[in-house]
Amino acid sequence: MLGLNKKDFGLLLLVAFLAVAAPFLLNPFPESSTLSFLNAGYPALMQLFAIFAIVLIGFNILFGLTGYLSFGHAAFIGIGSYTAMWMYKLLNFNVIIAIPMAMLVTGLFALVIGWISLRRTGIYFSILTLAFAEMAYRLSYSVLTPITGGETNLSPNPAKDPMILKGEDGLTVPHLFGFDLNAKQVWELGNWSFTFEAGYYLCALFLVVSFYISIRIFRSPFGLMLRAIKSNNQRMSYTGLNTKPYMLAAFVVSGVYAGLAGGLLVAMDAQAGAERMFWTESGTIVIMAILGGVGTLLGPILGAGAIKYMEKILSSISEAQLHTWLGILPDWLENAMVYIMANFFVGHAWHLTLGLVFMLVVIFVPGGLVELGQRIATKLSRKKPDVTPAGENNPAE
Amino acid sequence: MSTSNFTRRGVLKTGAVAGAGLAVPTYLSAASHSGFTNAPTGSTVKIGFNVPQTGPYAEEGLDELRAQELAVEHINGMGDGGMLNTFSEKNLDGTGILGKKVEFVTGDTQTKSDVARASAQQMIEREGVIMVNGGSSSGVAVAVQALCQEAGVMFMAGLTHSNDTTGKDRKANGFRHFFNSYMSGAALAPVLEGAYGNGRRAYHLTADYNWGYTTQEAVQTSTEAMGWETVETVLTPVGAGDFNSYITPVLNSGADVLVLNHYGGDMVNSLSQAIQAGIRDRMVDGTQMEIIVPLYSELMAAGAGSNIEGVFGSMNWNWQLQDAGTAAFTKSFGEKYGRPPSNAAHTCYVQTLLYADAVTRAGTFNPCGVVEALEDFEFDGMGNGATTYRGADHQCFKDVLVVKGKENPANQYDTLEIVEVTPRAQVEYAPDHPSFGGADASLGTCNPGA
Amino acid sequence: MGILEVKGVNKRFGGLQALGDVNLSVAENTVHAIIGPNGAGKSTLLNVLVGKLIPDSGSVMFDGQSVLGRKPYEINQLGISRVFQTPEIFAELSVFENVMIPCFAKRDGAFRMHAIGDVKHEADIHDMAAAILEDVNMIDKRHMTASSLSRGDKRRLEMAMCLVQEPRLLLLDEPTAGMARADTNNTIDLLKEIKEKRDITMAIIEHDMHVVFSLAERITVLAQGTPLVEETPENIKGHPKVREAYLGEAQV
Amino acid sequence: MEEFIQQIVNGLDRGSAYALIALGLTLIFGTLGVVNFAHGALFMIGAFVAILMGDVLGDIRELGSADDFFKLVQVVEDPTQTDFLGRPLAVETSYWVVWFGENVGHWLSDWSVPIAVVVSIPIMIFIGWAMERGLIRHFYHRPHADQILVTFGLAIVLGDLIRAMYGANPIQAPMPEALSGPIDLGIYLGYDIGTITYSAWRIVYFFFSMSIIAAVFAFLQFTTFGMVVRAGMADRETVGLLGININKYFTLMFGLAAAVAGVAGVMFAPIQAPSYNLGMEYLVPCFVVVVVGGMGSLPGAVLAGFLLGIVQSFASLPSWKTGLVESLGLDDTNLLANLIIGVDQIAIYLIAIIILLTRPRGLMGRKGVMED
Repeated sequence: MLGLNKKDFGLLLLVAFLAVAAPFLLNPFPESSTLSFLNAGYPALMQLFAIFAIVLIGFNILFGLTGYLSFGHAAFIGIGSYTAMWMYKLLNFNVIIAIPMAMLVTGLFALVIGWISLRRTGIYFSILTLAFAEMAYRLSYSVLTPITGGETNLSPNPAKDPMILKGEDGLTVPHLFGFDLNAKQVWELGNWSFTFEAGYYLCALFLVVSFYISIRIFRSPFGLMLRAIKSNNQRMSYTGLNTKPYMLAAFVVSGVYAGLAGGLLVAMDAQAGAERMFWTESGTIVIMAILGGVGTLLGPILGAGAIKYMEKILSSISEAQLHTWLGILPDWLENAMVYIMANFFVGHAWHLTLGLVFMLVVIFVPGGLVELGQRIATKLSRKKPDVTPAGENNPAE
Repeated sequence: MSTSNFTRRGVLKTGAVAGAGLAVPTYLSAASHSGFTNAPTGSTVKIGFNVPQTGPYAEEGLDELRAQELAVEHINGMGDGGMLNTFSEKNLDGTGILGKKVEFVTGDTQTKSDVARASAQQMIEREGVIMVNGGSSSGVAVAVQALCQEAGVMFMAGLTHSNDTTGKDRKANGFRHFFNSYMSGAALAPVLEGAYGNGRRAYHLTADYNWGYTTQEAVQTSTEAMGWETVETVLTPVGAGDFNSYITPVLNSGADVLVLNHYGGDMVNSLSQAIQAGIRDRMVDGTQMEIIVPLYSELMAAGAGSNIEGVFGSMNWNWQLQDAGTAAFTKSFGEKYGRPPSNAAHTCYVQTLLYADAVTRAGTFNPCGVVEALEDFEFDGMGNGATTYRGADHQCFKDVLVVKGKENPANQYDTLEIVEVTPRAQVEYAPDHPSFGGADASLGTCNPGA
Repeated sequence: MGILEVKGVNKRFGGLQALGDVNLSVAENTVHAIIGPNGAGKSTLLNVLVGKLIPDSGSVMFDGQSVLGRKPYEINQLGISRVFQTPEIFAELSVFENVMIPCFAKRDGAFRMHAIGDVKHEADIHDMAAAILEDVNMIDKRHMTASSLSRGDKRRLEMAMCLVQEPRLLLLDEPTAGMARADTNNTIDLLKEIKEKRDITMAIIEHDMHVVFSLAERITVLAQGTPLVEETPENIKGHPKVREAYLGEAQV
Repeated sequence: MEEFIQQIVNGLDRGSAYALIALGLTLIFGTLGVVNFAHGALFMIGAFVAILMGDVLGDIRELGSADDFFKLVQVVEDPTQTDFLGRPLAVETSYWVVWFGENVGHWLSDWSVPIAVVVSIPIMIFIGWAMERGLIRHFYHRPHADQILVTFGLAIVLGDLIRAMYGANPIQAPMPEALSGPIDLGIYLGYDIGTITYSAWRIVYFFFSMSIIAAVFAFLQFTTFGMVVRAGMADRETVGLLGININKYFTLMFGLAAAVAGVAGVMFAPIQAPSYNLGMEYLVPCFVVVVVGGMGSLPGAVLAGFLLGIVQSFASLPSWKTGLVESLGLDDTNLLANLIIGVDQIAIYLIAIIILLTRPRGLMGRKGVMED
């Protein structure tokens, strides 16, 4: 199917299903229940899930396949965002222009940065990418303020922007051929309410296509070459293969994925800021990759989802909610628990939880959530303990 | 463990109320009935407090949060009522807003525009808030204000001091109670002239981002107008930590005043390092070299310790003011949290009450109605004397405080002393002032959403 | 005129003359061994041949083309493959994938962007890879991960990876170093078999005289960076200069 | 010329902080082969030991926030004074003053930072020991990427633990009164009085760093322990083959590196008010320093620390930048002019890129280390 084998096609279907049904799947708790707080099925968060999944899928092509750890990947998200924003300002708000241009311009930046950074390997490569990203961040925040909007972000100003392709509709919100991406449809089903947003489904579509392309790359001769570079760079050279262009291609491809994500961020919310290029954002991308499972197909999507969920949901749990949940405990215990949770683990202290979870994953399940899932699956089906891993290690014959 | 402000019973009650509120469909379906985003239909109304809870401004954000919780309590008729007792309008009677109990949700901006917008969006989409309040930086304020404008909810800005918030980036749905860079410059200049004369030579170190630029411009313009000379202006990276390499060139530059257009952690570090480098021990042509910090934050001033002694700066409000409103708020806040409120807390508290009052006067939660009620609204009793919310740019006009680091503090909160309350007339400007976007700046039209 | 012509190659490392005026000619379709005591410059010479080191002077011609200044992958593309002292294979990949990579290199050259087609649909590559694995008797192990192979099998796999490219010159860097006698003999048999089946030139750098005399048709003896003798195996045995070189070493 | 000397001093001073952190990072990397992203957090913890000692020894934050984590104070209500709510003021007096009198008490609080240096050494060695035993030990044979990630996680956790205790605001530590002002350096160089002055504490910091660096090098050069460690840095397997259990040395080595980072942090606390985020702020520049110096090279780390410190100082000097812009005939709105003026934002990254492209393994790196 679509040039995929059965297993890969199954994975693609799974991702497509998750993407389409996310508004249901992420809203398991009825609105009136005290756990409704854990629901994540609202458009803004689902968009982030999809967009960061795209970043991670791209990052995985670089880091997962070739083992080159780029510590400045967030810069490409920022470049994509600024480009898309400038397309709005200069041409019009149709994302059909903004998103491809974001990918193109980011690809060009990735070509230059990759060409320079790939002259070095290992940690020297990582530091070079980090240096480029930090420069991009710092310049955008201050010196380049006329171009980037600096601290106050780059935002549309319909009254002043040239918008030479404004057209008759003159829309000043991101749209797809006049179709408003913010259009929503709400379903009320008893105690549940599900929101379907056009913008989210645009992201979901890009996610599924991105995932499909990444499967194809994984299974292609190009993917094989990248895995071979990770395995033994020296042997590659002595086998008559020029690793540089392969690496550069991988770097540019993953940069373009990030550019796409940057463009989508601006398509969802017409605003571009320098903070999305800060080095901790690049660090978060690495964390997501590890948490999900490096070099696996599904890992990046899981990792991106898990971290974004923690960032949004864990951080907004308040003391009041904790009291409601822990209400069945004796008062003293309840208060003690709430104190500990609120000061160390949830709400404004959620970073600590993130750090701990991340450490535990690196220590105990270096293969991330995918490996965890496999281990559980193995435990559950003891009859056939030889479960083939998610499909990456099986021979390509 | 009785420190917690929640008793279990109380929470169970609000939990149940919350449940009832949430059962109401999300804003779109509601919007189709009433014509504006997140129109409240049950017995409660929800507002969102979007403040930095992590990152460098977390303490300021948490102080804002305390004040906002207090404001909600007072609107709902709990506690001692605070400034409701001194507020010149008497529409709020402790039964919530328009008979609906007020609930709130909180979000973490991390002082990043992106995160702040995402957080505000989450509040609007998922929690169905009708108004967003708070914040601790201009970048965030401008970004969230634009989002609220698009979504069709009200934005009551917290601590944001850049001219742009109500200047070139002003929006119809957004209102700012806090003062701004221009006002700081205008208020400081006469005091500085009185203290240091009019022949001074100033050297500016400016944080390299929008707020820094507008503040430097304001102080430079107003000090030059009274005869000061600007020797040099140098931009410094945000969060540089070590400013010494910027400070040492000041010593031999011939300048005799150092203006630190820094805020927060940068201010603590640059001020302390300037004093360690001997700026204030230095005599330049027989005059003592001085330091000025245009915008003070008392939370950060505490971090700088005794280094702030005698250093001039400006503030929006200070708990040491003697009026009845200030006393009521400080008492109410102090008794609940054991510390005096910061001026960031004050502005968020006042903004919440002003919003509630405007809704009551308008008789509707519809943002357009509320905007109308707030525009050119005149009030008093909120700690700043007679105040006007100007309709043309949604900026509050009121007296500005010029303060100075106290020489011999009596207690740990007694860090600043009020030197002068600069009257409002002195800090006023035209809505189309060039520093505020000129004639191009426009509020647009109010957006009720859906 | 040999397929590989080394003329007047010099290489210094600081004060050490690693190669001094090396001349070497390897005739097509022969097995040519390069022997010599430790530090004789064998490895340096090899590294010059594959482009890893650039000599200070002299020329290295392969089939009429200079290899100097070319990158290792370019030299490989000219038709020189190299087997390492410890097998250099793609440890994390399967045996079959290991041999497919040189197949791609042979078919598509040093770089070709092939990002969408599935590896599994490359029928010609599969045939090539399967054929070579048959040849080296490893077809049954094609699904195994390369790192899990025995040392001997790793050596076989590396040979297969080189042979599938049908190189005109195969450089072997101590292919039996550290092997047990049985493995060594297997390797000798494998190399003999390869030689019988194909037109191939081999240059072997080797310590083990057993291997050298089992395989080589010509032998060059290096000492202190300079070739002493180039002769047939029969004539090398008991050659006074060789003795001197080796005994001299023994006495030191 | 005065400006030049002043910025050189500035660069050496800033560089000494970089060098100290980078030295510890390299010690750990060189001996243990572990890339420790939590090293910045150790620096930060050191700085908070200074804050803690300030609290313990007296009135460091008489003006401070209400979040003092640990105070040794006697609280007496003074009815003659009032607090901000008009209640009798609770006057806090350090127990050191109560027990030993005003003079001793004041001296202790005045010199709390130097005292904290001494106190921090056992504390930091203990923390280093615990980190090595509890976590790092299990990562010796894991890939470098895993080490980076787990220590990055640890850095987040340590930072947030400090935040939970001390809040997010920066807190200034006091420097001894005697050292709090400037020193006139110019008169020693023949300049007029007041031409070149420099913060006394920073000069102390510079000499302190130099002696720590010298001590570490001497320790490695002249002790048996140091010899084994150096041998281990050069070739770990051989040392293992010699029958020396290098692992035994590792824990101590980690403790030592932690102590170096810790004292660097303690002494830095009066210069830059520490917040929980201090470690993360210094992590990136210090990693750049280590890599520019060459992974695993101690002299490289120190050299690169000073080099980048000086580069940063000169990049922040306005005179040559405005001069350059003027001589190029650019006006203020020109992008290039703005880039030149703003070069201090990116100077160390720019230099890092240039060095890494011209010297593949940094200034003094060895081949094959962290290259795959």
